[in-house]
Amino acid sequence: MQTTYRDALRAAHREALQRDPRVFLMGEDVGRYGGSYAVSKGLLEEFGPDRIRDTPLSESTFVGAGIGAALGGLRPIVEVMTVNFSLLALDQIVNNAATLRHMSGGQFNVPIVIRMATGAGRQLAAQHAHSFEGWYAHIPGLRIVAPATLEDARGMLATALEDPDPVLMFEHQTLYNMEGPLPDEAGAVDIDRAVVRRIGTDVTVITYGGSLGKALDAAGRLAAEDRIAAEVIDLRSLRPLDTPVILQSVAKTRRAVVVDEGWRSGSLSAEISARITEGVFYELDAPVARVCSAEVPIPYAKHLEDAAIPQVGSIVDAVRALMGRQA
Amino acid sequence: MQTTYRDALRAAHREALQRDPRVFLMGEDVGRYGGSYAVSKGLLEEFGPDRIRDTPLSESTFVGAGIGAALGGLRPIVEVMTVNFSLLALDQIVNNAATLRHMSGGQFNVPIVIRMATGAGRQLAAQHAHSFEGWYAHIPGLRIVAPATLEDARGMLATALEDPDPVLMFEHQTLYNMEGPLPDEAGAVDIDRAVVRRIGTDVTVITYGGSLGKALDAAGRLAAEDRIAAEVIDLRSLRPLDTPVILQSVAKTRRAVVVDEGWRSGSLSAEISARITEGVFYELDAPVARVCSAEVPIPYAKHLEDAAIPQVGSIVDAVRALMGRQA
Amino acid sequence: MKTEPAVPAGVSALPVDRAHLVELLHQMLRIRHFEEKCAELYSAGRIRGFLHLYIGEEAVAVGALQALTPDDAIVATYREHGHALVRGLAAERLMAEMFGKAEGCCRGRGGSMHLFDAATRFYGGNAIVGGGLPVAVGLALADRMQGRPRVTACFFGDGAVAEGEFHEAMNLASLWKLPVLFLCENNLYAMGTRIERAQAQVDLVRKAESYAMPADAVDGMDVMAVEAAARRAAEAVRQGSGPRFLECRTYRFRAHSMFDAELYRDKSEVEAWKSRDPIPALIARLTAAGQLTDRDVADLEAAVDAEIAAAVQFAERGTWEPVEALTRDVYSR
Amino acid sequence: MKTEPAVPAGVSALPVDRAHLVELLHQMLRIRHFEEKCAELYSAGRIRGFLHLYIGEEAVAVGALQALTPDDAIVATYREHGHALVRGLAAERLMAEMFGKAEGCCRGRGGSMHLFDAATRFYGGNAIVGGGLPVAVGLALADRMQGRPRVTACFFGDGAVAEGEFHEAMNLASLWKLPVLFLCENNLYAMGTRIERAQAQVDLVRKAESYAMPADAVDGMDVMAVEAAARRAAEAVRQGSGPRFLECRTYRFRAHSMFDAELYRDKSEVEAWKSRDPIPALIARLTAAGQLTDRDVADLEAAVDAEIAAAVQFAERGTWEPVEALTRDVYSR
Ligand SMILES: Cc1ncc(C[n+]2csc(CCOP(=O)(O)OP(=O)(O)O)c2C)c(N)n1
Ligand SMILES: Cc1ncc(C[n+]2csc(CCOP(=O)(O)OP(=O)(O)O)c2C)c(N)n1
Ligand SMILES: [Mg+2]
Ligand SMILES: [Mg+2]
Repeated sequence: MQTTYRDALRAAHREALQRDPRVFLMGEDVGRYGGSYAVSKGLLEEFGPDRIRDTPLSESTFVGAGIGAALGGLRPIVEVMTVNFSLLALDQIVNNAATLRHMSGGQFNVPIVIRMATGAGRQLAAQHAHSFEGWYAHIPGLRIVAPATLEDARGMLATALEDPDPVLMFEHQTLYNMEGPLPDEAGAVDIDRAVVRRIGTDVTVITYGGSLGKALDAAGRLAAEDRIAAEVIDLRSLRPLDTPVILQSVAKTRRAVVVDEGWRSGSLSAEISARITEGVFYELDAPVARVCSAEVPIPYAKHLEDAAIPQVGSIVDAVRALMGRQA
Repeated sequence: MQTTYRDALRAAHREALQRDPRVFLMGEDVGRYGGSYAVSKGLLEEFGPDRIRDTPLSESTFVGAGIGAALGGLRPIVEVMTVNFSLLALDQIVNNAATLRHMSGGQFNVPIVIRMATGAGRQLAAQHAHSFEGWYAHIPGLRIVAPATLEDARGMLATALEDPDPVLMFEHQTLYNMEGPLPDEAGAVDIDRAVVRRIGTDVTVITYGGSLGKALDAAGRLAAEDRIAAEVIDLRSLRPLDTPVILQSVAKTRRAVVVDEGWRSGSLSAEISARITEGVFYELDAPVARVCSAEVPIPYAKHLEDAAIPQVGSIVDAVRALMGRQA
Repeated sequence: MKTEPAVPAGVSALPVDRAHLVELLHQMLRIRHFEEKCAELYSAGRIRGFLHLYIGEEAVAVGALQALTPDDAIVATYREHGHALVRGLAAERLMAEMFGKAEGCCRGRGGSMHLFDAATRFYGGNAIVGGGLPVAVGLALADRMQGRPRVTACFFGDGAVAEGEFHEAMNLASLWKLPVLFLCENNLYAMGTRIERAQAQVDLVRKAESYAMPADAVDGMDVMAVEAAARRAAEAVRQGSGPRFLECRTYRFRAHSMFDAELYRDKSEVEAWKSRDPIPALIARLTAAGQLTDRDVADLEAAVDAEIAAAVQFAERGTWEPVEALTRDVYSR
Repeated sequence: MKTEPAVPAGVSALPVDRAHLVELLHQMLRIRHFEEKCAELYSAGRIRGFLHLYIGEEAVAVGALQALTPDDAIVATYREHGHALVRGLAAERLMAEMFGKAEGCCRGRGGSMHLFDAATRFYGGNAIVGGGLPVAVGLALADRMQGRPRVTACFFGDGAVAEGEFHEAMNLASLWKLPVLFLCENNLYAMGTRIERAQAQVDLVRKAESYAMPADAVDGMDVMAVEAAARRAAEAVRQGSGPRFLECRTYRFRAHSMFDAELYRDKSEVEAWKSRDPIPALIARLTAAGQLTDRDVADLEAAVDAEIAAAVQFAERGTWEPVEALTRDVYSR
């Protein structure tokens, strides 16, 4: 079956809503508008306003209400339009969702799924284009996932909903229109393992979400133009990180490049670099390299936005530099 | 002159208020209550309610109002009681303070100073004891400082107020009562350089804020018990990081331990580890080690809180392990 | 005292039986004595961190909680010992929690500000001002969507009313007609900030109009009045007519927390409010009606003190959670 | 149309001179034609990102901005082309910004949603709903503390009223009696969410009572009425009596942004509102009064179109900021 990332997400929602009466979707414009990225289009008509709930513009409260509803026995899916707006709900996510289980000595857990769009690439500028999923990955008590493929768009939601703890799901803005084949029987997938998306021997490229496609394209170019065999890892889960898969690959290739749309300083790629160094220092032939966003609020103009975030070219360059090849 | 960190901060406020009529202080309970950590005690009486402004409980708005006041020509000092509550103001800090200059193409800058308490150690549990300064250090457009000494408590504010861009200043909760001598002529200090607080040759311990004292104590123990000469760097500025000072030291000692009260995954220490690896990989005798907080919301009970955050003992152990000594 | 609370006329004339009134007194005494002991234990270093006493405000929790059934839920603040005790969280588990012991209701993870109890649907113990309101709205949403005729009682202070979350949560609850009983404990201060310096509109009941939410105010120093008003409001909520807002006008007799020098208010104001202490007031009323003797009071106090002494002993004898268990209960699996 | 806005009687009878009324018409036409051109250029791929058109709402910005002096400040939303144009930001610099050119008012950094102009005290261009309100309060605080008799005009939508920042900012401005003019552009929808599905209390003027703030509503399709109401409110603010809230009842004729399929409203509703289009309304009024001829209108439109054509040409001819300059203006030094 040919489908899109958006449609795969929608299919996942439909299935979840059909299967479990405790599941409902809530957020700004998920209903009548059809979802700001059209993920939930048609769901209001199918499931009615009780289960597809348009909320007022009140990020902190509808996320907090999702937390309360989860405590009350439901399985809320809360859509926050973009991660940029989720800063308004951060108190609820960090001080309540992530801490309640621990603070209550294990009495209460919060089975909520919070979905949001993230990332740049559509010229939406500095209040709509940032990538804070790496930030969220710093918080104990949260589980962070980033579907980068149609299979994961289709399959991660079900597993996230089964999880007894809060799961944040980040959908890169540029992926919604991604098209491709998906097996008819595609269903739930795990949400904790990293996956090798391309096998290679010379260097490991580690990434996730919106940058996976760029990393794979770069690997293709490196193979064709430089005879460099890059292994590409899709992290899928940003918290917990699947460190063994990363270390195993880097122990083999002895070189690693981390690609991440967060700003370089304090990015998730820093954590991955640190773990690689801690884990396989003596196997490394070169320091871990990073391809991240420039340290600038994402600008509007296309050429500046392109220059600000990782691109196929900058990944290729980074790998070449790491392999001691000329740029 | 014998003084405390709290009194040094207060002296810095008094001086700033006396010297520049554009400076004012605003926040919850900074006035009549005297400041939740008593930093501003007496300032209301001296400077009046126009310049020492008690605000309602509205973090987002009084921080945002500080941003507006800065745009309007004032030099606000905004006190947010603790970094935990600053999550409620994060939208204003990240989406406005940090971006306005860039989004406006350089037309507007935001000369605001936002101060907050951070860190654990006083049994305040999971909603009052976290350390998000490393998180803030991820944001381009912000400058992040962490005074760890009396000199810096006395001197950083003046320099921060002179800065044309937003400066966030993090005061570790356990430092306010720190006592010691301060020269009478102590005044403004730079806010961008890291400083070597103890010279050593065997290993570099890199830290800041509330962990500096622990790192120095650990260095003392290592010298006495293990004849290990640890060099201790106080970062002082978390954004920008003073990378040259770090690299110079590690190039000399060939070993580094980063100590940071943030949770290990995605901590500032990850960034420092990554930079060291990137910068002096071939000089390193061992992978960079990290001593961070355990991945748990800070618990209330003393023994659990102590176990959750870096301690002299855990720093000593990490250095010993790095040096191949028995723990 | 400038802000003498308005007492809705007639409320205290409700016919209630002696046993019930004595029980109200008993509950207020439990809170009062429990917290006096806490203050002592804090000075002795047995309790640490932040400790916020409810002394003076007991009539609010005791009165309001009468309106709830065991199925109802409670969301409270960091000043919640009283609510937890009245709700049925055993004093010994509460005290052990404040000692940081493994036998505490939260295994020593939460402390004074974060009491939780699944058995009595006590959802904390929230120390972010305003942070509990959205959670209460969600609990009520779950009840509504699952067809359970329950009420969620959400306590918060006058200070919280200035927070954005108050506005958002009041609006959402009213918009969706959710069964939340919003109970504002207006003790006139948020730490050292008096309500006039925090609110452009100090009549908090009027704020409910912004959300088309029925609202009322009650003398929070009169436990019978609070009970009556809370029952009226809770019944309306339970019947599905949407949320209600009830402002309970009260006063905190002690400092905000154990660190507060109380620079911001006059002793005379405190003294004036103490003359309206809800405990002696109820005693006087029952005594005057011939329903209570000095002996009865002494018996109640003795029972309360015995309960508290046992709680302290339980806490003292409690064990420390092993350090190896530090990261348990961060994730469920 | 169910929600025919209430027009305060008598307002439109204000004596205003012809030249001024023609200028109001001119400004509305500038916005209308400018944005029609933007829509075209968006389809052609010259403008990218999000583009929010103000078409239908022109009377609000044009009327309200008459009340401001050059010293006053403006804080607006992502739907702010009209406000920027009327305020005096040159159409060519605005258009160049939307093209992402170095000659744009923000050197191509901001785009449609983030227009800024220091010269006219235009503080954005904020794309976080509600995010501008606290900033406006702070600008007013700076004026107040520096003794400048200025007004800060803060525009925001009906959707923003549900955000916590609205509540906090309204309270703080009123508490401190700051010179803010809060201008709510109530176009009945926040994206696809109609006000009845977002607000428990749809009469937004009543919300101002929560902050003891004087408030008024005006027909936002009548530019003269908006001007009159804004002048009254701005004068009160300027005189130091504290902030005011003015609800302008209007309607957006176009989709929320260029991505919106408008599933959430009926064409008939849109058509009904279009019959109250503020531009033909003003033309009809002036024509009926013998103050405007078809020729006058044609002349105005020609002037406007020439201005816009020049702006487009300027933008087309603009240059790209060099990529090396990517990180300039993150810090001042
Ligand atoms: C968001 C947030 N800001 C600030 C604080 C610090 N703080 C704790 S209690 C308090 C006062 C709250 O006052 P009120 O809501 O009236 O409750 P009361 O303490 O009077 O019961 C403040 C400012 C906090 N805990 N959370
Ligand atoms: C905090 C936040 N949440 C959500 C959005 C997405 N969004 C952009 S405009 C909009 C609707 C705003 O409606 P309103 O305030 O009425 O203004 P209008 O667009 O009608 O002019 C939404 C939901 C946003 N930009 N910011
Ligand atoms: Mg209070
Ligand atoms: Mg609107």
